[in-house]
Amino acid sequence: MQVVKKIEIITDTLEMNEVSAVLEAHGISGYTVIKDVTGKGERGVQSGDDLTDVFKNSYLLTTCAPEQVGEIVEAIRPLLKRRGGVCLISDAHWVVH
Amino acid sequence: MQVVKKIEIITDTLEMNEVSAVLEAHGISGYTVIKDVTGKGERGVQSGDDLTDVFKNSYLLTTCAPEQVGEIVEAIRPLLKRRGGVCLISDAHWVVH
Amino acid sequence: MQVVKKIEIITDTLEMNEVSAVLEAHGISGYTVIKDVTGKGERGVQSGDDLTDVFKNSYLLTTCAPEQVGEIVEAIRPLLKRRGGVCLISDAHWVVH
Amino acid sequence: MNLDLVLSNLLNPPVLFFFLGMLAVWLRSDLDVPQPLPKFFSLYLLLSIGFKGGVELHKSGINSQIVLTLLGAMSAALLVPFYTFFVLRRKLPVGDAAAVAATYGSVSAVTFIAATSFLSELKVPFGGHMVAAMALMESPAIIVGVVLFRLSPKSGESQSEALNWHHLMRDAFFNGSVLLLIGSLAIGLLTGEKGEAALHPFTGDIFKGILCLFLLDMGLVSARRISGLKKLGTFPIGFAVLVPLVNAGFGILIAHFLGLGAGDALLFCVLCGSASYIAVPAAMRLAIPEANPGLYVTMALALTFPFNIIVGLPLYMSVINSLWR
Amino acid sequence: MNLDLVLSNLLNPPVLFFFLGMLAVWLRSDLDVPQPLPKFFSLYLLLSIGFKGGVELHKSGINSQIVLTLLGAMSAALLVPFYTFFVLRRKLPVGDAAAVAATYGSVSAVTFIAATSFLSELKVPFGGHMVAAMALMESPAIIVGVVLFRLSPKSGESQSEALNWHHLMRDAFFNGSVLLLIGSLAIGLLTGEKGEAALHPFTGDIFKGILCLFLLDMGLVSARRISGLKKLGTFPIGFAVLVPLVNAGFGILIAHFLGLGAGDALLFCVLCGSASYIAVPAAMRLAIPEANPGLYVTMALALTFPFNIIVGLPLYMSVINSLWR
Amino acid sequence: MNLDLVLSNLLNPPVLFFFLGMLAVWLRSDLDVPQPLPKFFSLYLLLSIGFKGGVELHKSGINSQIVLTLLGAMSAALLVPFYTFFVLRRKLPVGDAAAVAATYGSVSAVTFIAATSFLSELKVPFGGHMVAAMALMESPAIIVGVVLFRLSPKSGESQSEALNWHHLMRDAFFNGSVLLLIGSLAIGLLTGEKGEAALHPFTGDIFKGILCLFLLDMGLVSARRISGLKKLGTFPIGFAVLVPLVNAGFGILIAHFLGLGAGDALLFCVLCGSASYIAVPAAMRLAIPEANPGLYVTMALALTFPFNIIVGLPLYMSVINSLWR
Ligand SMILES: Nc1ncnc2c1ncn2[C@@H]1O[C@H](COP(=O)(O)O)[C@@H](O)[C@H]1O
Ligand SMILES: Nc1ncnc2c1ncn2[C@@H]1O[C@H](COP(=O)(O)O)[C@@H](O)[C@H]1O
Ligand SMILES: Nc1ncnc2c1ncn2[C@@H]1O[C@H](COP(=O)(O)O)[C@@H](O)[C@H]1O
Ligand code: NA
Ligand code: NA
Ligand code: NA
Repeated sequence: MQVVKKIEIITDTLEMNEVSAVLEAHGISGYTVIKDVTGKGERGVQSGDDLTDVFKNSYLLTTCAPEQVGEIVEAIRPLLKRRGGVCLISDAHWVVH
Repeated sequence: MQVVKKIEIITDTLEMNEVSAVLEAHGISGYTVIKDVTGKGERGVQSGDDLTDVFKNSYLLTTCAPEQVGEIVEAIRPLLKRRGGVCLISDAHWVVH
Repeated sequence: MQVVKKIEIITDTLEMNEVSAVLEAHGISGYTVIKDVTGKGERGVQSGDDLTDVFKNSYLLTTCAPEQVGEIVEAIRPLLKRRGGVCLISDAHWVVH
Repeated sequence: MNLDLVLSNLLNPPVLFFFLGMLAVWLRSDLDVPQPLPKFFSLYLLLSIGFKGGVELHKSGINSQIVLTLLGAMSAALLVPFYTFFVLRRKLPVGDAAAVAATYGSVSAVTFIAATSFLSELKVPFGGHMVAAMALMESPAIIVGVVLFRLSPKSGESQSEALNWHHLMRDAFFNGSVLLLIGSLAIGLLTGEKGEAALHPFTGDIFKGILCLFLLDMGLVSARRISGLKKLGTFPIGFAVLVPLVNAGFGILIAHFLGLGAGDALLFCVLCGSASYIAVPAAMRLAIPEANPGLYVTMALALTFPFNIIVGLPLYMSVINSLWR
Repeated sequence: MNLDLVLSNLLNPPVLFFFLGMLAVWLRSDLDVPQPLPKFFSLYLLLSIGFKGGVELHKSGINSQIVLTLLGAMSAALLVPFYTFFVLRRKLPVGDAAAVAATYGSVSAVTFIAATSFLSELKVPFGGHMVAAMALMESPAIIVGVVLFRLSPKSGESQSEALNWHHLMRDAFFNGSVLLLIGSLAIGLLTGEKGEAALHPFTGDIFKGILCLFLLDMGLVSARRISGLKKLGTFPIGFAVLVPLVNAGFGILIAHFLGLGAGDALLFCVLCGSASYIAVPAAMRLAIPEANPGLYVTMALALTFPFNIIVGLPLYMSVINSLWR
Repeated sequence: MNLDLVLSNLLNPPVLFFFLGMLAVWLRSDLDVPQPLPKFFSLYLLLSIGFKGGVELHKSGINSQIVLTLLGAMSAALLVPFYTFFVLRRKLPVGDAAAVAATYGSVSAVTFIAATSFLSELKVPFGGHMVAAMALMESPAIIVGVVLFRLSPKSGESQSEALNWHHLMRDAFFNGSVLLLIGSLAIGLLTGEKGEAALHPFTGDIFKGILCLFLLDMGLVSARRISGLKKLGTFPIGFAVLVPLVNAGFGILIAHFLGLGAGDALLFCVLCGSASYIAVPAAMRLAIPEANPGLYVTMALALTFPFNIIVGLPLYMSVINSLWR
């Protein structure tokens, strides 16, 4: 098993395309997205009950090499700064197959 | 990046309102909920295929300061004791923005 | 709180039944599944927008005792090898109730 | 019982789609009706049946016999959970007994709707106020069940916990299905023929089709639950088949005593004989956490519902036919 | 205003279901219309209204007055966000002002559809080109809002960031609801009576029923947002009620000046007086990130929409009736 | 080919909505039909087409020619994957060859349904047994494909793994779409005119409308897949356009040989010429893991399906017209 950093990003569904674009620009080729999760944060409740995607969040899970994590974080931070959201980093082991 | 504790709670969808109320009572102002996840545990299979929310789970993800985690856990435990469910605690880094 | 290993598996929705069967065969009695998540990986984009489950992923979360993790990983690896997907292992604490 | 009735029930498309759903599970097919489609069908069915009932009520107006019928319905909804609780108590822990009692005291909207489509198949008329009767019968059993649970000699901790009456009342009287049913009934009552003219193609013409889709899903869901019966043991299984018969019998007697027409009588008896698996389970899960939903939902969904749909409807109808003539 | 109009609006089933939805929220009921069902209803409604408009246009053909109406509609959609921006600017930060201006410059398809069902209730005819007018009025306000935001003295950083015009144009003119509406209109125009014969049971007969389900959900959604009004303060609340009146007034004048029929006039005035909460919020969220959606969505959804549905329709109609005779 | 046919196909609303869906993707619009709505439409379409076919069969009864047609259909479903496999084998790895062969041996229900709506547009009658033919043609190709894969000289490991025949048979014969189709057919056959009277407003009147919504989504889905064609190279692309033509040609010959009417002939030829993208991909994914779904799904969805809908239908019909007169 290989040591990786696990990155979890939660932000507006409308924002996710930009997030994944940034990740791919930094060579992240694999990620998982859970669309339309609800939540609460500084910008209030995201109930996702209306017809726009304005109040819907999405959750993105990806991994990167430990040495790469700083670069990714710096690339994501401005997006979160502008539109809010959350980014969590943790340690994990990747099952090589 | 700031050190936080990551808290994951999985329990009945019907129960989630109470869980988030408890969290907010303890000053947790941000969390993410994924409604209608399925699963299996001591109380059997939660297939979520019928019309009630009785056999549906929800997944809640939140974070707190390391020193606060004990208090939160004590507040959540009775709920899980009464109705079942799971609470996982792990270490993570929060990307400050 | 009790120390556990957290296991996250992401693979084809069509594959998940086999995955959970393998887990149960190894005495894992509790897990949570999030159906129909989307993603990108070696096998390309899984957009989940068509009528088959062929391009849909599911996410499975479970836990096991630290000493059991090697056995589980070896049981899961061939499935991932054959059909792709991801398995992440990390440390967590289980709130006993 | 009369063979024609059995056939005209079994050859009713909705019932056949119910079989198809069960068959799919037995063949281990991947046929599935994913959420929230079943939710959509049930919203549609509640809205339509409520609205049509309201329009009929608007036409018929309210008379003393209708009031009597509604009172009879409410008293049945109060008595059934009461007596069943003491039957159940002898074999089941108090929480389970109370939850099952509430389940059987309340009603199954889908069984009621299947009965209306059976009646229209037989061209037997029925009154719009029976929909009001159904609406009135959904909630009381929830309250009775919880009160009985609370008053019983303490065994589980949650019995002594403070009960949130406010929540309980809301779950009983304002839960989604009750509110939509009563609201649509009121809207039908208000708009009458004019509203009917506007909505009939939606609430009337395509009704049976949506019912087919919904019963297809019900077939899937209840067949999936049948595997859970093994765990229950003989008492709950026997209860789930016999008590509906007893309650349906009571229902027929009350209906006869109240002098209802044959159509209204069937609906009344189906309301008494059916068990809830939507409003009640959700309320019980919150109010009586130690009760096992694997018990009360499985009994209602895997046994009582199919039994009423397949055997009950023609059986009750033939009894009524013989008594009423 | 004329009581008959008030009643025939309030007794229109879709409006009653809107009330039912609001009531459910006030009673804290768990009644819910889960996604993607509302999305389904809105796809259906846009497809149907667009298609029917196209068929009508196919029958009526295009004449100079229709062209004038469309030009009038577009200019209204350009002027409203322009003047409202400067009103809003005096109290709100530039981002919010621009977003709210765009919201009120654009249109609410559901309000338009409710107006058509109100007219059919009153048996007042209207032209298919009004659907084209609605389609034309959705997008311009988005562009105007963003341009005004960009030209204002810089306050937020994102004002100076390079604007992705390509994205903006796409979000404005090719967003899902605009495209489906225009596409269905074109399909109706192409297939005419033949298409109508094939689709009318779907786009026509069950239309009011689906509208009831959709307005039930709209009632839930807008009542949930009402709690958010407290945070907004008096200015936005006053704006959300008064400006629609003013814009509707403008609309009536333009309609009178263009010599539209009473039905077309009501639709024109409703287009001017309504505020968007589908196309615009999504576009603003991306183009003006510092604008607070809790402001512009809440104003449109919790106040302006119910106001137009409940008070606006009969009020505007009675004004038109008095002016037109 | 006959221009009238081309037009009456292109001006058929469902086909126009298919174009609208494709257009939305090319314009990068956010127009979307979120799951499970497409699933709902396909459940509806399979139920309706199956039920209507059953009712027709109930009326027509079963005669020797119907039996011959069904036998012809089955043999086509067995031969097509067989010969195509050896064509494909020369260019593709064994897994991909087997999966593509199965895909083209099976049928596309939506293409079949579009053909029926094209025929009703042309007022050309067709028999209910053609639905039975479709049901019979879905599964065999799956078995043939897997068997050919297993018998080929080993290249991938999963070829030597033990095959779960039990699972394979279930996926082939009891998968959701096949079961719903056959079940609805049986229900139509059982209930006949009586069932038709009850369900026609649902299965008949609104059918074309739902088909429009479904083809709108199919347009989105298949246009999204077109980008995947680049990766495939010329052979699969050529195959995806030419082989349907060849198979449709075979189909027309068999139909002519069997002496089918023009309507049945078109349906027969569409069944031969179409490729599955629902039942087969799911089965192949499990039975032949090394086959690349990006290949077989993309070929069927991004090329063969639109080709048949847009070019195929009028082309096949004009050939049939010329041969049949
Ligand atoms: N502490 C947290 N833990 C988990 N999710 C969070 C947390 N804070 C915010 N979120 C999620 O991030 C979304 C945007 O956060 P915010 O920008 O603070 O409104 C919220 O709607 C939540 O879904
Ligand atoms: N070990 C586990 N890992 C992940 N999820 C679990 C685990 N055990 C239980 N769950 C989830 O928690 C829900 C309730 O658990 P229980 O109360 O044990 O039935 C289950 O339906 C699962 O979704
Ligand atoms: N690095 C990663 N992080 C998170 N999820 C991943 C990652 N790589 C792949 N996935 C998920 O696993 C699925 C299958 O991966 P693959 O077999 O590589 O195509 C993808 O569709 C993603 O949903
Ligand atoms: Na009952
Ligand atoms: Na406006
Ligand atoms: Na074929």
